[in-house]
Amino acid sequence: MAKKKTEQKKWPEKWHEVNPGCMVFAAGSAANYKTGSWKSQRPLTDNAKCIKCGICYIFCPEACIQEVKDGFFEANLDYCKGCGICAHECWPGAIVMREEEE
Amino acid sequence: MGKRIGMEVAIAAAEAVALCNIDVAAVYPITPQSHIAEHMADIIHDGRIDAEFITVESEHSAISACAGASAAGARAYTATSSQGLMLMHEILPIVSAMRLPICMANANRAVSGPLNIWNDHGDIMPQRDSGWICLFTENGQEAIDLSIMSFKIAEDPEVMLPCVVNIDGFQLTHMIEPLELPSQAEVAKFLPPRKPFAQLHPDNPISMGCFAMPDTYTETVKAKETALINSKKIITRVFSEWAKRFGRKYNVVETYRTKGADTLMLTMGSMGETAATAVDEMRKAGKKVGLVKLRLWRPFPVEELKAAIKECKTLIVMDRAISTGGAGGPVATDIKSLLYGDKTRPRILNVIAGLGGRDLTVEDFVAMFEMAKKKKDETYELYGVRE
Amino acid sequence: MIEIRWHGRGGQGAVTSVEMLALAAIEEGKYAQGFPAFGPERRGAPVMAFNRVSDKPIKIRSGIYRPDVVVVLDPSLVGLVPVTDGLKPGGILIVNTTKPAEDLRKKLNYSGKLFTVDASHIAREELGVPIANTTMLGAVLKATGVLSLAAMKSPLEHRFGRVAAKNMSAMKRAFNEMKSAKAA
Amino acid sequence: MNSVQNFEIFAPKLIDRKEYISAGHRACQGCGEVLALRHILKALGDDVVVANATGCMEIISSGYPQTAWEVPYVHVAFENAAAVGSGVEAALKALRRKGRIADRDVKTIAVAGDGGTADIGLQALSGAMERGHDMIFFCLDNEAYMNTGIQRSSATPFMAATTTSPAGKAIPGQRTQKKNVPEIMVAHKVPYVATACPSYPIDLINKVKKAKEVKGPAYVHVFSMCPTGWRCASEITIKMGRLAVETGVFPLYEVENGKYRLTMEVPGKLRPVGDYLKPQGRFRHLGPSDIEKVQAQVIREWEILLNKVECMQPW
Repeated sequence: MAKKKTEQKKWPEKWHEVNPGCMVFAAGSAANYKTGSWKSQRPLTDNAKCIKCGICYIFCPEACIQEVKDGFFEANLDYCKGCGICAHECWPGAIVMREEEE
Repeated sequence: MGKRIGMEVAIAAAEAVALCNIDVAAVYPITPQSHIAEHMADIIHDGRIDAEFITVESEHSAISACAGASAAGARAYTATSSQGLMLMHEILPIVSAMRLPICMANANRAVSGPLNIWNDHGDIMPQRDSGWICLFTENGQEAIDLSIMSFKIAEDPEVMLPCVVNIDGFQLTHMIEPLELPSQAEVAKFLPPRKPFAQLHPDNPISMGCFAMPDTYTETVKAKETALINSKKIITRVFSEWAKRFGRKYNVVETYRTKGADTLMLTMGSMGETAATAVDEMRKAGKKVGLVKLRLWRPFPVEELKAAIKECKTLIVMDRAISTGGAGGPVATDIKSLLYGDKTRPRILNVIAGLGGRDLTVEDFVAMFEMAKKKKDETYELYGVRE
Repeated sequence: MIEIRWHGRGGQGAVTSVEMLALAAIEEGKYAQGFPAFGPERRGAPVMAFNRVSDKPIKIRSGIYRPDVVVVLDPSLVGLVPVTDGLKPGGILIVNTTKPAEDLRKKLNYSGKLFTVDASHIAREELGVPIANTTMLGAVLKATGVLSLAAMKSPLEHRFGRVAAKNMSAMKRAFNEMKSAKAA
Repeated sequence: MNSVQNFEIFAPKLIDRKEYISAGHRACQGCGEVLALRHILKALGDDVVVANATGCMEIISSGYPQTAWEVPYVHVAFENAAAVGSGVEAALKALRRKGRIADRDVKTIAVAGDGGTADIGLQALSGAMERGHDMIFFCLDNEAYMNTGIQRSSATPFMAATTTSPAGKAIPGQRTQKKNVPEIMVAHKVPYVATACPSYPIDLINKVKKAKEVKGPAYVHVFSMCPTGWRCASEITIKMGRLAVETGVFPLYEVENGKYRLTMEVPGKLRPVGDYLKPQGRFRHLGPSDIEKVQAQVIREWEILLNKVECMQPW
């Protein structure tokens, strides 16, 4: 799971609070930004069909699918943009995409 | 102090940089900077200093490689001129915004077209808003001293801005003259190795060169502007330290025989010495004339200039560049706008001269003085143009 | 202050001459400048180079238009380029030539101080090549007295290393063999 | 070529679980480029410095005050990633020698899109590779200027419609063939040149690791599927990469010291190129005769490559 890293104490910053050169010192702090709101559909996994191959983990452009207990995989919906790659690539057919409203 | 030796100024500039414990030099040759490039290569290839020499394929890559090197914590140096500086143009404001203390020598040369390899200040003027500290040298000794001081100024934790030292092409770069090079030990005491504010290394993975959205860009501009304006304080401090250690005193604005002068000429770069000789001759002839020389072009030393010209009635600004289609020479334009609200300001006249290597003799300065004095209005004059 | 203008051809080492003279003067504690005419000329083209030598700091950054001394490195330049242009009244003209002085005076319409020396011949004998730049330095020193012969030793050694001695002896020969032309 | 079968053996166990580009980046849904970048970084590990060109990967990852990068990262401009990388590499070398940074290998990598590689960045790339910096240059090739709104680049394929090579009545899309940058890199005698595609992550990771081992320059050209720019569905990103490889549109190979080797199964017959073209809106305007033209071109290029594989000897 992406770590939450905070650097900014407050936002927006005053001019003298902006880091020199717009450097960012907190590596991976983009995790503060939740891209989960971008999705119009979400992946649903049927663990009964899952063979734990991890292909969904490998092909996730968001790096938001991670291994959970018992070796199954799960998408972090805080970041999942709903692209559908995982469902499309899951060859045992364990993942399906569902509309967000449903 | 070191012994006075004869040396070509371009070579001396490279020797001065070699005293500065640089880590990376990325240089692309261009006339009239090429002797700096060649001599830098000699120094590094002979193993006289421990630095990487990147023989880049363009000036754009020269400044880009310096950006990478400086971001990784190195003391980085480059040198260029004219078209090379124009090619760097895109990267110059990025480097200053990233607060990378790169130092550069610019062998001032006219910009094409038509192609012209000779001296004027047309190359540095388009870079004046790029956020670099911009120093001008009047002779070879200043090229040495300011090259060394530029690193100290640029890297100061309160500054962290790049610095360009302007050395007039040919007029200075190709001149063999008596010079003093400080010793390595003296320079090492004055200028320890760079201690970067931040650097690219996996031990502390930071991101540099991030982009700013409209909610932050204005704040970054203010930060850079403030840092540049405040750098004057550090520049002055470094000048005093230099004077203490090496005995040569520099000021951001230099004056020559300004006492009792009702007319002052103002120059930048190598014009200064010839103009000073012209002042001597005119003083002998009873004219109340003096000379002001801008050593610091950015940040503009407005208070120091005001102090230097406060007693004169007429200021004749000699520009070695033109803002085409604008208000005249860039130096005069700046001075006029900075003094706009000053009720006691002198009459400001502007002579543009010495373009593309057109030589300026002592007699020319006298003639420019006479020409300016006759002017009724404050519009600029292009000196020596064939009508 | 003495101002010297050198005329040569690209590749003949006029710039080396001004460099050697400036370095020697500075080493002697004088003030000096040495610089080329900043042109795009390549090998073979007529070129100029300049020296200023003074006991006081030199505060002039322009070219030299009224020299005290003119040196002509290449005999073929006489009549080809206006070598006497701007030469000050009482100034000195030094020419590398095999021709008699009268011929030069006629060709140049020149009546001032004139020195001649067959520097190409000396250079060929001493150095094996007809490159007269260091040789002519000897003539300049003799004609002007601006520096001693000994002052040239260190810059020549620094520049020429093993062949410095040959250059020194060529220079000395020019110093001794140079002829002062009769006043016109 | 069913690479999927291999995953039972390889994946995910052999892939570094650490993420070096964090979630929260702002790439499009189904971005093949950021996926490529994710696996490149996994293959490289912690000890790298990244010099990135302006482009999609820069914009989606490094908007102040946040960064998606977990490794040291610098961006300066569009055309100079290779030059900035040169400077970083030189600085790391000098500072390590002078004892001012830790005494261990840190690899410099430069990352640019196809515009920042094949067009505006080609000069800086050529210079950096010719000078022999210890640096890997990654071209993440999505075949157009996607960051600025899908304008054609010299890496845009023949006939593809972009906003500056539109499928007009007189001129139906891109008029030129894709510039072959890997070949240009081979001509520079770069010791390791490879093509890769994130649809084949193990192959990609292996190539990146190989490139990392080179003491000197290396170049990896990564086919980076772009559902936005290619006008196809986001879920078929991986499939599009696979189709590009299986049709021979983007063959996977590597060149070690001049010796070519295909790193994909060599099919008896390539899949018809129409299979690759049809799902993409950028090729929607192609009629059967256009597809034939593309097919002929793909086969010609494929045969040239096979020829090289057969004939070229290592230096």
